[in-house]
Amino acid sequence: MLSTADSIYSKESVPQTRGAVVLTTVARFEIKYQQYMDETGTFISNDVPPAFARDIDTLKQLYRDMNRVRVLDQKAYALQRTGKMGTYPAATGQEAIGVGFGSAMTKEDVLVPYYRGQASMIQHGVLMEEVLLYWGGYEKGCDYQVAKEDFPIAVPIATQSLHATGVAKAIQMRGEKRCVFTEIGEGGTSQGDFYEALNVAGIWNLPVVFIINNNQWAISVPSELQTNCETYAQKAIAAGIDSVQVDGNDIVAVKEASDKAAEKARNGGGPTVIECISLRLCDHTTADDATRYRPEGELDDGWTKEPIIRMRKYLESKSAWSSEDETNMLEELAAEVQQAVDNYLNTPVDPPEAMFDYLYEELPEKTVAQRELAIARGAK
Amino acid sequence: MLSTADSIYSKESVPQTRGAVVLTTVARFEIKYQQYMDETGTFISNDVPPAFARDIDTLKQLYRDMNRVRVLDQKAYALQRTGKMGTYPAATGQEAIGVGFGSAMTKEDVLVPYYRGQASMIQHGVLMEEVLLYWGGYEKGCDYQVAKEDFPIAVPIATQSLHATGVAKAIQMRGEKRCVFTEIGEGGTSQGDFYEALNVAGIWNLPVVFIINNNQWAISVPSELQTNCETYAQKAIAAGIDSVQVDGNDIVAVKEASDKAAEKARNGGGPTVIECISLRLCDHTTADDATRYRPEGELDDGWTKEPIIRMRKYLESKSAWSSEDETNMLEELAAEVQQAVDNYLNTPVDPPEAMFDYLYEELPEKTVAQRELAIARGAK
Amino acid sequence: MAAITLIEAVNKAIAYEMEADKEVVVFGEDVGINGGVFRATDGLQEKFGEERVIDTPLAEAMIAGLAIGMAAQGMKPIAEIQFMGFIFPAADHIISHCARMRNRTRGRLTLPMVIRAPYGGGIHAPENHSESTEAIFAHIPGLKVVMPSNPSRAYGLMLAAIRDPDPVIFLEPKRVYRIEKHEIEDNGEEYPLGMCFVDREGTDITLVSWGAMLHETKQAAEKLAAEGISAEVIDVATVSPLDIDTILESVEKTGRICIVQEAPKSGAIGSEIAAEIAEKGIMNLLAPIGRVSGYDTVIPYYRLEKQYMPKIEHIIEEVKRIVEYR
Amino acid sequence: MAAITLIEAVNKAIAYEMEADKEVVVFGEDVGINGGVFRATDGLQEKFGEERVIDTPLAEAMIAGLAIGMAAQGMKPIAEIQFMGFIFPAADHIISHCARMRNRTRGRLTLPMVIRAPYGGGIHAPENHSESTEAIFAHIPGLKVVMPSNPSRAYGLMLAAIRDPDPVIFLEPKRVYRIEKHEIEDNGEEYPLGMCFVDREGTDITLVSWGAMLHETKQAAEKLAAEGISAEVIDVATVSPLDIDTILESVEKTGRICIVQEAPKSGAIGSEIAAEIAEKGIMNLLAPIGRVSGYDTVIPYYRLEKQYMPKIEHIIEEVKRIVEYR
Ligand SMILES: Cc1ncc(C[n+]2csc(CCOP(=O)(O)OP(=O)(O)O)c2C)c(N)n1
Ligand SMILES: Cc1ncc(C[n+]2csc(CCOP(=O)(O)OP(=O)(O)O)c2C)c(N)n1
Ligand SMILES: [Mg+2]
Ligand SMILES: [Mg+2]
Repeated sequence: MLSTADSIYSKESVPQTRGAVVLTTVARFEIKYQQYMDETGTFISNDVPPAFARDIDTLKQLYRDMNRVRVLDQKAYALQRTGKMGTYPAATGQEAIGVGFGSAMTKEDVLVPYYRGQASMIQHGVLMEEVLLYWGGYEKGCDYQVAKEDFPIAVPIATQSLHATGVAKAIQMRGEKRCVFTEIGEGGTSQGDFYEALNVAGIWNLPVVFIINNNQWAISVPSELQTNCETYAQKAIAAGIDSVQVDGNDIVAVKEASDKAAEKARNGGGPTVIECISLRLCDHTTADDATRYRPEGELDDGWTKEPIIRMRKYLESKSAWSSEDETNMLEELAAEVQQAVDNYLNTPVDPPEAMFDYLYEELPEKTVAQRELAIARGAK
Repeated sequence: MLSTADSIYSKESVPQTRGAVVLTTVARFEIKYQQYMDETGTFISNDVPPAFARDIDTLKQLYRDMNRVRVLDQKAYALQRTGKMGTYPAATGQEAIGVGFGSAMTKEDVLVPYYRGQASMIQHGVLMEEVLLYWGGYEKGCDYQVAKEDFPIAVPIATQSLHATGVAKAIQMRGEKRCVFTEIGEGGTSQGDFYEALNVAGIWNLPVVFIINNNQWAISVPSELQTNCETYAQKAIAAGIDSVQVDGNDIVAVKEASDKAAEKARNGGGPTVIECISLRLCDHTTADDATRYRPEGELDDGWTKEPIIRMRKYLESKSAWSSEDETNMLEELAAEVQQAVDNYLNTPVDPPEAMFDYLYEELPEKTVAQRELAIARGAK
Repeated sequence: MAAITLIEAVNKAIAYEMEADKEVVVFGEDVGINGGVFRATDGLQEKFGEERVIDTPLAEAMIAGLAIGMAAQGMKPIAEIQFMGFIFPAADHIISHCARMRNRTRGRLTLPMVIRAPYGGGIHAPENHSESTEAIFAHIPGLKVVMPSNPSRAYGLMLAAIRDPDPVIFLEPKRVYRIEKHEIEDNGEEYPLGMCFVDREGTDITLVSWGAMLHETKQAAEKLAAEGISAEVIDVATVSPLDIDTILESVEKTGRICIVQEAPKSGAIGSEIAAEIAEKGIMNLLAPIGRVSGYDTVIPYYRLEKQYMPKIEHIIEEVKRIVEYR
Repeated sequence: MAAITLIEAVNKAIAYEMEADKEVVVFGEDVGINGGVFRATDGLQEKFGEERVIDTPLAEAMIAGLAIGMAAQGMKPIAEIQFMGFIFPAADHIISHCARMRNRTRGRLTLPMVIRAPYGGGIHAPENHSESTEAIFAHIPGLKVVMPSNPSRAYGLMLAAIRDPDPVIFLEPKRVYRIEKHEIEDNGEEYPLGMCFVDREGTDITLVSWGAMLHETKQAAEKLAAEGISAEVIDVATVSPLDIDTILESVEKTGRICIVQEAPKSGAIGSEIAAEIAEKGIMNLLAPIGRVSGYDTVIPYYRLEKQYMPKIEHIIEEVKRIVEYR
């Protein structure tokens, strides 16, 4: 079991004297950092990597999955720039986080994503065209065909953390052996909702894993202005729950920590917070211009640490990946994404009455006339 | 400087191996517990107590101040039972907390109290009759004649924590050498507002002291159902700020921790959280019946640990207090409180227009007619 | 068949449905062993266990957020907010999520949940314990806002609220929690949501109210009858979505209307009712639309509370003004 | 004298008052180096320093709570909520504290603060970025809710809001942030709060609107004029407290009224205006009161947004119906 916020509570601790103040230590905590593969694509210790990381096909699959998200993001950006897409938040540089924890989830687990969550969403069965539809202005983008229980994106920041605890409570009450994953940005951890969610997850021992995508920016606000904490993982201490900080650009670390946390949660071991340190290598969204606030050099440095290239280096170092493989994969992914884009672009706009038809199970009498008015107006 | 949530952040820590997982410790914390005088009225260590505690007159004054609150609470209860008072929350058993931190405040410091805050409020200059007026249904109970800058009670739980950070920010911006104290119940710490306040206090290094009155109950909900934390003090770790846990029934510990935290705050050292462990020896309020939920024996045990008797024992052990002193003091306090009660009972009820006269600086045109209507109706 | 109060009716309806439907769970602050500060959930934990009647940590956003997550999983949470004045930390969840989940997922995820809260003044409570802010939630499409006025309706409407496939904000008139008793057969029969109740037929004027204020309104109608003024009394019961048709029909008959509400006057439910009549029924009006209302000010602390609350004589006075209007 | 947009006017007014009054501080998410996501605070941090133009952590309750604390100390905070859809976490502070501090302390502590938020749809924004929920705050006594419609008014009303001794919720019509320019002298002259502006005189009907919808309303009035219908156009500007007298006077003259609003119809500002007329001006009405409004549904994602927003032709259609009413 992954247990990183060790705490020792002992009423009988020996009093310590510090100056004139009598102080007994009653609780101790530490936050640990987890990384396997460094930015050169090398496993950093002589330690045995987790089992999945010893299977080269698994790593190849993860590599492909990360690339898929990046290709999708690029495509969505291009669509937005040509007026065919709404505001879109890319996850460039953070693909290891969503793909990593998404691949730790079973079909039965429930995902309660945040808005920059396309990596985990796709990994857990949300269709790429659904992601495009959502940001492209179609409610039906949230009517997931495969990921039937997953929540739609929560735009109001941090609210999803609480919804995740509710889903986890239902799972717990029903005695099911599954768990909930929910993601949040490091900026989002400043919201009270995040903390309230951690607290209830802790006291009720809920089967939920909180992933913090620490991409070091909340739009223009850097992490250094967000909190005085050295780590975001330590926020879990406030709720008495386990946490760990991982290299969010190392998909092996993200997946390993997530696997363990999920297993723990499914088996009644309660919640875990996993802080994944990464960097947002793109603008906040298509509506943002990060050159207004990003310090010089940050991007250059960031690109040397990002998750995709390091995995490629590793695969190449094992002679498991060639430039032909790369070309083929990118072609295949481009085709996959293009298919999703085509489906998206071919989706007809809903008729005006669609504004009303899912508001309640049954539309109130009073609103029926409005619906008809909308249809009449729309027909003009 | 009081610094109890020590943290060590070191990028170069040596990796530790735990099973197959590579983990580096990146942050360490501990929570300390502070107590000077135990329940028998004995200083528990050979350590020198804080300077103020070596002055018997100071201790006598604190003893008197605690007694004043208890007498007031009893009187308010009696008034309520005879229909002369609204719902009232006594602070029985927790007098050392409010009196302790209240006596650490200067006149210039600002108090942002919680609803069970009469001990600190009175200590900081709010008149007893103002406390009675407030709970007795008079807005003018918040128009403090002496404590001009102090906030009125915040009934919506935990909101006061954020107001305190705002006051602290103003103080900081103006470069003033004063600080803010704000109190909250242990139940209140589950609210997001509490955490948001800690977080901004931490990142902005605000001159504010957060006092947690851990009286172990939130109405009928025991602390064990409130949070999974071993200590409430550790909630400060989530915000990267200092904290300490003290015996909330030991006024020496409460005042010493508060003195240090206040001094630190006034001198630019930033915020502190002080958890004071006590026990609510009364019902939640006059509207509550704690026998519905309180486990047997708890009260008996609690009364052996409460703050007033232990200070009396200490004073008696030093031959500084006689039963005559006790009788005299109680008589004097009864007279003081009775004076406040008389002032309260003699306060005329406001005329109807008082509902309108402080809503805005200038009452909107539209509402002027309503004001007149209220006067006319009231005159009937 | 026992005569029970409004709060007992709430309790009985919840118990009935918990018995009938294993997915129904109750949670909130102090709802367990304490049975709620007003005892609305009294005895439920004993009967259904700590797993289904749950004391939460003290956080309203969390209570609402939990309910959303559980409801999305098909459970039927009944979440208590201890007083309506404490619902605001949950406003974001109620407005941005509860009201929208069905719509945004095109019916994939629905939220069969109830948020209960005692509302209103008149019980000498402390600050922030007397709010009547139903208008805030009534303005939000996707919500239903129900305010029962008596024990039978509390029982029937609560059952309907729990069974409703969409989120219902259920506001209980705490001032009349124990003011009258109704003989209620505990048979699980619901009253329909979204429909007004005509409590008294009349011909001279229509009196419209809901929740606690129905009591003053009905008493005013009685006194008016003694003076020869025949008032029709309508209990709105569901303040959103509004059953305006019943009110319009009544006004068509009486030609005059007076709305009685406890909330501050501006932008309240009464405004919407008046606006609808001004739009659709104005040709039937023989006099201006009257509103007897709380004032546009903060409800005062308890010493002045009586001065704030609309009273029977205010209704009578306003009705006479309207009836005498030429 | 430069021609500037509405958002530039907001920026200029804030800058003017920051220059004039050292107690004025600006804070919120991304208001600093980024100048706000719409650039309302562009250049202010550079000009007034990081101490007075402050990026906060990401938490709206905190932003409102901070403002309350600072204002109680006599500072004049201008707090930004990035979009009106994100104001709800701050609802408790706005409703339970902002609106009440003066009243509950009998004037001892007052809150000269402004909460700014861009509101409304029509810019193809994502979910939760297009809300028009002014009615929620307009229902709360103790608040002032201001919604400017054009650059001059944004400038003058923002100055008044900052200087006002009481809390002001200042909702900016983001759809028209850059749609027109006014020549504005940056002289610190304010416009009064709590007063309607009559934008066009007319005799056949009164059109009442506020914020972004004024633009459609004015264009409708122009087109109607071409067809021989003379519409008086009133910009409410301060939706609470409402200057109903100006509207009543106009209706006295025209005998007909149509209210144009973007918010969902039920329980919106339009309802209150209609109710007031139905109470105090009904004898002057020659026709039912018309409301052209957003529908009682969640504002849709952007593909259907146009179908949701009231349009010029809807106003014209409704006006004709009212004018032709016999
Ligand atoms: C309640 C709320 N406030 C503000 C916003 C506007 N907003 C959208 S993203 C964002 C920054 C989020 O930063 P972070 O949580 O670090 O996530 P990231 O964007 O870096 O993935 C803000 C302020 C929002 N969506 N919801
Ligand atoms: C936002 C809000 N929710 C609920 C309440 C009702 N309430 C009043 S006191 C209380 C319990 C508070 O417990 P705690 O914070 O431990 O303080 P204590 O009463 O023990 O001093 C509750 C739930 C409230 N006042 N405000
Ligand atoms: Mg971020
Ligand atoms: Mg407590």
